[in-house]
Amino acid sequence: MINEVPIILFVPIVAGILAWVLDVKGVRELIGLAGAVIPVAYLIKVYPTVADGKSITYALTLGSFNMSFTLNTMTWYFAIIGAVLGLTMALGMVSTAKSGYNWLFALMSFTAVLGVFTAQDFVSFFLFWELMTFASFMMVLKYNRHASLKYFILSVIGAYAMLLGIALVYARTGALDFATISQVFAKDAQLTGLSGMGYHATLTFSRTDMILLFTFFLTAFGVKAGAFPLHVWAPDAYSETDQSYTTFFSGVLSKAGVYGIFYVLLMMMGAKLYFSLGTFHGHPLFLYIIAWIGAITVVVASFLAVLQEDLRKLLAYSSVGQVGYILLAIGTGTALGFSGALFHVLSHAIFKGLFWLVTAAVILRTGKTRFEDFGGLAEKMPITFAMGLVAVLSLAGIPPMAGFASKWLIYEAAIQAHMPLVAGAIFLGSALAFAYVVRFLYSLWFGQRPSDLDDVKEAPAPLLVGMGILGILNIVFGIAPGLVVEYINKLFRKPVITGNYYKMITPNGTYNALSVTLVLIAGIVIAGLLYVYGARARKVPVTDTYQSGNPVTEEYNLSIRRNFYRPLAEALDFWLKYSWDRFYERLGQLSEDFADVLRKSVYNGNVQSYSWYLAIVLLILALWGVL
Amino acid sequence: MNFDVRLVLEVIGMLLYATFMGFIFMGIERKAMARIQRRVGPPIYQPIIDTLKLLGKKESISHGFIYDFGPIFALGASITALLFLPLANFQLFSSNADLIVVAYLLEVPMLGIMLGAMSSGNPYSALGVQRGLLTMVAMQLPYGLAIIAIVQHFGTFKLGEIVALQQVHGWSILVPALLLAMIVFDIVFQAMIGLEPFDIITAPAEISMGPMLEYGGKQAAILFTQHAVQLFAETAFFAILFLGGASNLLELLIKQIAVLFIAIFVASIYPRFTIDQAAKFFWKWPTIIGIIAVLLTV
Amino acid sequence: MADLEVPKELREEAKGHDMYLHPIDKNTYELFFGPQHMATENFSVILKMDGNRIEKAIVNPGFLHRGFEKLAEGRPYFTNIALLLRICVPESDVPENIYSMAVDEIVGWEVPDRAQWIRTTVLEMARMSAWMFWILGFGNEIGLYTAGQWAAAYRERFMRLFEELTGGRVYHIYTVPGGVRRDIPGDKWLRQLRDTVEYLKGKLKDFDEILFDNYITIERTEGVGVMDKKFALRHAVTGPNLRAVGVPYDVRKDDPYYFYPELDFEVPVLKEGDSLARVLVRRYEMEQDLYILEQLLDMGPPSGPYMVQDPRLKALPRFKPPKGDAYAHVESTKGDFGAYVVSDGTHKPYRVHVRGPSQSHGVTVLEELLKGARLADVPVILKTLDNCPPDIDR
Amino acid sequence: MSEKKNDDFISYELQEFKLFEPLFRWARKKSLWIVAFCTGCGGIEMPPLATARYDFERFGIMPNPAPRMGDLFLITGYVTPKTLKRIIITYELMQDPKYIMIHGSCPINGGVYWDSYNVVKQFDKYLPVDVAIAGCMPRAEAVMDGIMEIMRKIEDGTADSWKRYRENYEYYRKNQDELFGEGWREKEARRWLAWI
Amino acid sequence: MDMNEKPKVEEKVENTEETKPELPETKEGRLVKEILGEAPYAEGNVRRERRVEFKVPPERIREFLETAQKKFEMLIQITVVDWLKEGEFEVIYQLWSVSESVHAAVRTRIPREDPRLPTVMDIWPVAETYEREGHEFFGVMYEGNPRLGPFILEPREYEKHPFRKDFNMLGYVKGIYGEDFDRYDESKTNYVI
Repeated sequence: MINEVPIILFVPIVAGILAWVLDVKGVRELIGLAGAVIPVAYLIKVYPTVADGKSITYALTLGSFNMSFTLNTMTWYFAIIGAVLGLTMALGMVSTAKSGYNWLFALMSFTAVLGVFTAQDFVSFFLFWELMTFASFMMVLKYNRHASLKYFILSVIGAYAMLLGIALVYARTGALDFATISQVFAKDAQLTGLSGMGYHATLTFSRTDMILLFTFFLTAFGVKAGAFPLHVWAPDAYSETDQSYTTFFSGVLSKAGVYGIFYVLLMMMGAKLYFSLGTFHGHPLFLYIIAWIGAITVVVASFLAVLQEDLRKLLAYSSVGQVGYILLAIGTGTALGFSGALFHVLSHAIFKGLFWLVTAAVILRTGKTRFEDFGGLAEKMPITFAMGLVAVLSLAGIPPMAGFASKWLIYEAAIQAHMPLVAGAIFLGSALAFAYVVRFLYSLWFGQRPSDLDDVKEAPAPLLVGMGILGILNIVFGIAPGLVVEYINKLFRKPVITGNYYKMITPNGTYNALSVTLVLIAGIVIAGLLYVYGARARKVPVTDTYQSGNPVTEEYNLSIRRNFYRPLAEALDFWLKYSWDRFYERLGQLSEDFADVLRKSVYNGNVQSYSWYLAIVLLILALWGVL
Repeated sequence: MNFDVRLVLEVIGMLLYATFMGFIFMGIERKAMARIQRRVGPPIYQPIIDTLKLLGKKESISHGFIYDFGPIFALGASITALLFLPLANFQLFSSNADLIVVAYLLEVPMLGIMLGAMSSGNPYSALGVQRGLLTMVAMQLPYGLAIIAIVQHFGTFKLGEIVALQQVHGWSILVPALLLAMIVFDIVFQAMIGLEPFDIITAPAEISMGPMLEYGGKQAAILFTQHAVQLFAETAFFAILFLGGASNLLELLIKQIAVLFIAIFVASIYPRFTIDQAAKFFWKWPTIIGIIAVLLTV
Repeated sequence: MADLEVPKELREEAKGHDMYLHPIDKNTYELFFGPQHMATENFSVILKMDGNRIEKAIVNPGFLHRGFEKLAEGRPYFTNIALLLRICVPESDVPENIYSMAVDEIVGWEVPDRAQWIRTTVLEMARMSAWMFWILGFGNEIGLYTAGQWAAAYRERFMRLFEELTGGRVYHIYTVPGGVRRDIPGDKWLRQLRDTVEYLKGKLKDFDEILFDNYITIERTEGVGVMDKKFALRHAVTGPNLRAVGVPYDVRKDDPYYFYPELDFEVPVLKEGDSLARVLVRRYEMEQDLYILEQLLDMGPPSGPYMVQDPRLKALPRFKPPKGDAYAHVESTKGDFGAYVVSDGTHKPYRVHVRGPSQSHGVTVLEELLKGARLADVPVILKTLDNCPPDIDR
Repeated sequence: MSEKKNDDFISYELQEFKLFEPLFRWARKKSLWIVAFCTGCGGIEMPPLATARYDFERFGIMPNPAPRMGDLFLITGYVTPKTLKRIIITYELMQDPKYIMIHGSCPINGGVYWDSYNVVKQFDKYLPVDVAIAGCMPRAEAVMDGIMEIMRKIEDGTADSWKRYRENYEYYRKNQDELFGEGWREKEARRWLAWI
Repeated sequence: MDMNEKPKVEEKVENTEETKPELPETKEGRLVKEILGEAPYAEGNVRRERRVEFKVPPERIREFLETAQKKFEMLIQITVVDWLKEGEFEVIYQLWSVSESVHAAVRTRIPREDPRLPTVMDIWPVAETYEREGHEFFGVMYEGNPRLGPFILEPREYEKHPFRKDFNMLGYVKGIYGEDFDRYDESKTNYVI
């Protein structure tokens, strides 16, 4: 019964435990790296099988629960993204992780995420989901207690919501494995559809049930994905941890929420939700809600990202915003939208992963995180800068980068689905993305360099390798988006987007990445010829600059280090008065006693109490099932 | 993509034509402004002389690699945007990319200029960058809404098809909803080509040319060329979306110049906004009109 | 002097305020605004910026300092006219007049009516051309080049009239102690002046449409650089800037000179004290100035000599006024422009002290108003204060 | 800062355009961008020159705030030492070929201010000059004439102040340092640190 | 010749003192009377319509200006006159009353060596500029003004305090800019500029 699946699943956690136990510098890095490479290797090995539409299943019996894990076309896609990001995370951690603790929990969350992606029943799904939360929580806890608490509370809310949802499903169907539940929902959906035509039947799930289920699961997955207004944990948690780990945390863990929405809400109960909740202006209502949540997430998070003063916070808000794009694409409810969402899952993972690796390298080398402390690093860390530039181009959606290909699909999907205002949100979001990546570029890499950064060195080799992998992927999937699109077509078992490796053709639009690349290169060559013809450039120092004719020295501050986008903040001052973060904090203060109790008993960050909590939850679940 | 001699010739011809006409447009802009200001104004080919002079500077400075790369990238991106437009009877590469791609490509040069300006390390340039990006943020919402209205009305993203449909059913602006979209787009257009009231990016009296400040010599020549190409591409984009495209270059030229003159007239009677006022302005009326336009075309 | 070129006491003072100890404050950055800048014309403001807001502004004048007051002490009384008028370049008749008035008072000359009429007319013409120049500057700085170009073209009409009257375009060297240097060229000149006034009256409406009623002009200036009445008085704000905070102080009314007591005109007053109020006060004053010129032309130049009849004027270079001192001031477009002249009985003045309105507008007031303003407001505040750098530097 | 920079600037080898040099020379003549720095009272004659009555834009002349793009530096009137420092800094930001025209009698020999302690008497001791217009103040027509003279000199290649500045840099540098003292750039720059 | 100036002014002042009750019954006269009532240490008279003047001892100048500020809202200038022969600086605070439309010159005299005066910045903030200027050109120390130092001038000229009568301008100019100009003729009195 041992096939590739358990190896892929459990090698990371085993490696993590080994690294933790043998906490020796050098050894733990090797073990950790091995633990991250093996899943990738095995996932690549099973690609032919999966690509043929076959699936590889592995079942495990734990007490009275049967847990099964499957690698099929769908799950492999998410798993490989997770694994590649996990590999780059491991590469980054070779340089940044200082103890076995980091390796243990990082690799634990690696396993957990793979488990979530491959789980085929609610028990294993929930178990691995909680393992994932736990591991990432422990990673944050080590760095910042307040951030981890915020993350924890919202995760617990999500976990409860999911538990209630699962319980409801179990109570109605008596099954916990996805296959059975899917069948029940499909049948129920048919009946609901028929009942609309006057045919009366007993439904397994009433309309109220479906509204409850939708709310529960949306909350559960929304928390993990960081959807508005449940995103408040994300900026703190993403920034207050090992930045190499954030590569994985923001690149993949947030995708677990997306995966949940995609798998549970859409593939499992989508039809039923559609029939039960009805439509709004021709759009399925539940998708319409998701789309708007996505759109609001994009706009709010991007605006906040623009106004951040901390490098990690900026990227964290940006991650939240990019997940908003994915939700929005799912919300369009068309095959094109789903393709866009799936593609964006990939491209966001690779460009945001790259961003976080660059950040990890910068923070490792400078020890600073706020924008005002940086400047002029491009000369000191040229390769890191080049990789950062690739990430910037990709995130800003400059053709021909992976980020553009996926965004383009989302644009097309949103406009074709006749959701004009939602599409307007993407336009706004993309301009905001431009704005915040420029902030990242300007403050870190350009301008005047503070004197304490004069002896900064280039990033260490493992980090550079990790960046290299993601950078190349960004460019490859950008120039040949067909590689991804072809695979996504297999998921839908029909060609949603036609074309070849370089060309994507949707029903109403085309995008030929290769021709854009070639023309762009040609244009740059033409411009370069002009440049070469002119006089040879003489390098001048940064103080040899226009200051209305006045002489300046290095003692003057020539860079805008703080409040770069202050005019925007002023234009938005009315809206910035309201903050969900502060709202939650105030809510917390209102229920001070309650919070005290929670803090004392549950949320003290103690491993034992957390396990106790898990055990109790499982017990309740089991009892409910028995009842 | 097979090697196609005719296509290559068309591309080279179009590039030369667009650059030349772009310079002439800049000249028209200066000349018309001068006439409105009751002056004689420079000869219409003056921008070409200016660019030649800048290219002929015997000295050149650099603040680093990106400082040089920024303008080059901007010009390259402008050329790319141009070649993906269906210009009159020349389709060029336009079958390879659609409206969204072109709309994006038209913004890429901005990033190039900003890259270069940022790396010069001058605070005035940095303020220019700040203003440029915020103008873009501000104008993007109405701009997007205008484009969405177009797409929803015609049901296609392909510029070629949009032009063809307009040839059959009449210009876009004959449709009331698209007329609203055109008004929105025209306001945005003012910001796209950097004229008052949205010449906030260069604002000579405030930040002394902003991003262009540290550039001189050949880099400035490249930036001027980029502006010419960009001006041509943007006016053509306007004509394609709202004025029914064109069947030959002369028709296109007439439409482009019409678009340009509207921009010049608006520019010569309005002062400059500050950046936060511009943001508030864009998010008020143009956005409201844009939303009405898209809702009318759903 | 030590490296930092600030006196020792000040260095101590600065240390007390932690000024030297932290040369780079990472939260702010420095912008040198001027002198090589479109908006400042030979004047420099050093701005400490936070984002796009100004945290602190330091005025750095002195690019135009020539030591006029010292130079005047070395030149005879009449020669000084050719020197002092260079203090206020756009409105060079004002220094001529204040100096001449002060010397007139010391000597005790009663300036003939005709000369007084001419002086009044010249001052009003200078005001009008300075207004046109101000529109040019203001238009250029808020980006409305059209209005500025038109205004500069209208100014040329006055330049031509000045040229015919005095022989100079910018520097007229026309008003001298005791009268004026030459008579009016003839009735043709008066007719031309009347035509110009009529022409400009019609053109003011154009400016209303394009500049003063423009939505964006109002948006740019409203609520920018607000002063209140108390602040303005304590900072010796004068001229249109003071009238924009609600104080109806106009030298032409409150300390009348020349023909002004006989003329009927209003002093426009607004209460808001922001840049918009300052712009609008100037707009109303243009109208009043045209009205004054019209009245002067209706009145016609009184007959009589254009210069006092005094035997001492035969040997001009050796002309010696009696001992004494006098303060004279006139209303310029910038504000209250005054000169204090001390004579010790020799043929050179003992001390000439010129009070330029920009001395207060351009230093303390500007520094205060710039605090917390946006960078885009700097040109607007500079121009609505109508800061004239040579006033400060002299 | 200044020492190192100026060495660079002297050792830098200027580009020679062999084939297109006549074209560029024509372009230089037809497109003179003025650095927007009105240094004295002559600045008041700039607006009339730029506007309807004289309109120098007919000849491609245009004020430009960015010194890096400028070609022509108009010294419009007397120069005080404080201004001269800024003029030198701005002039060194400009890129070759660049031209200087002095305007009015004051920069030539001090003019009215011949005995003033704060006015530079001979401008061409500190920076090279192409064309000088006498008069106080020169009429707009005279300025136009001066600019035409510069155009003529560009055409026949005698407008070579930028070459002279490179060749005689030691001389100019010596005079500048004599007037302002050694290391004046740093001193001037640091002066404001106390107040900022 | 200059010698005569000071006695003349004093004479005038004495005259006013003698004719103190004879202050004209105009608004100027009433104004002067009112202020002198509050500040008896000062001497005041009316020069002509809308021109009044006061003479105040330097140690009480601040006190007097505080009193005067109630009537004279604006400080329009601080003039310093260097009376070299007497070895004194005459500092003239020129005030303007917006409500009454009267100009007042408040005169005080301080020694040329170690000239010190209290600042009036807190009464009229604009005095900061005037005092900086007076300090720069004449070397008067206004105690309490934090910004005295090179303001308009460059430090080299600032140290010389060039408006003082004993500053040899021609010699200074020759020293800095060379002597090769024939116009440097100190004996010349007939200039055509």
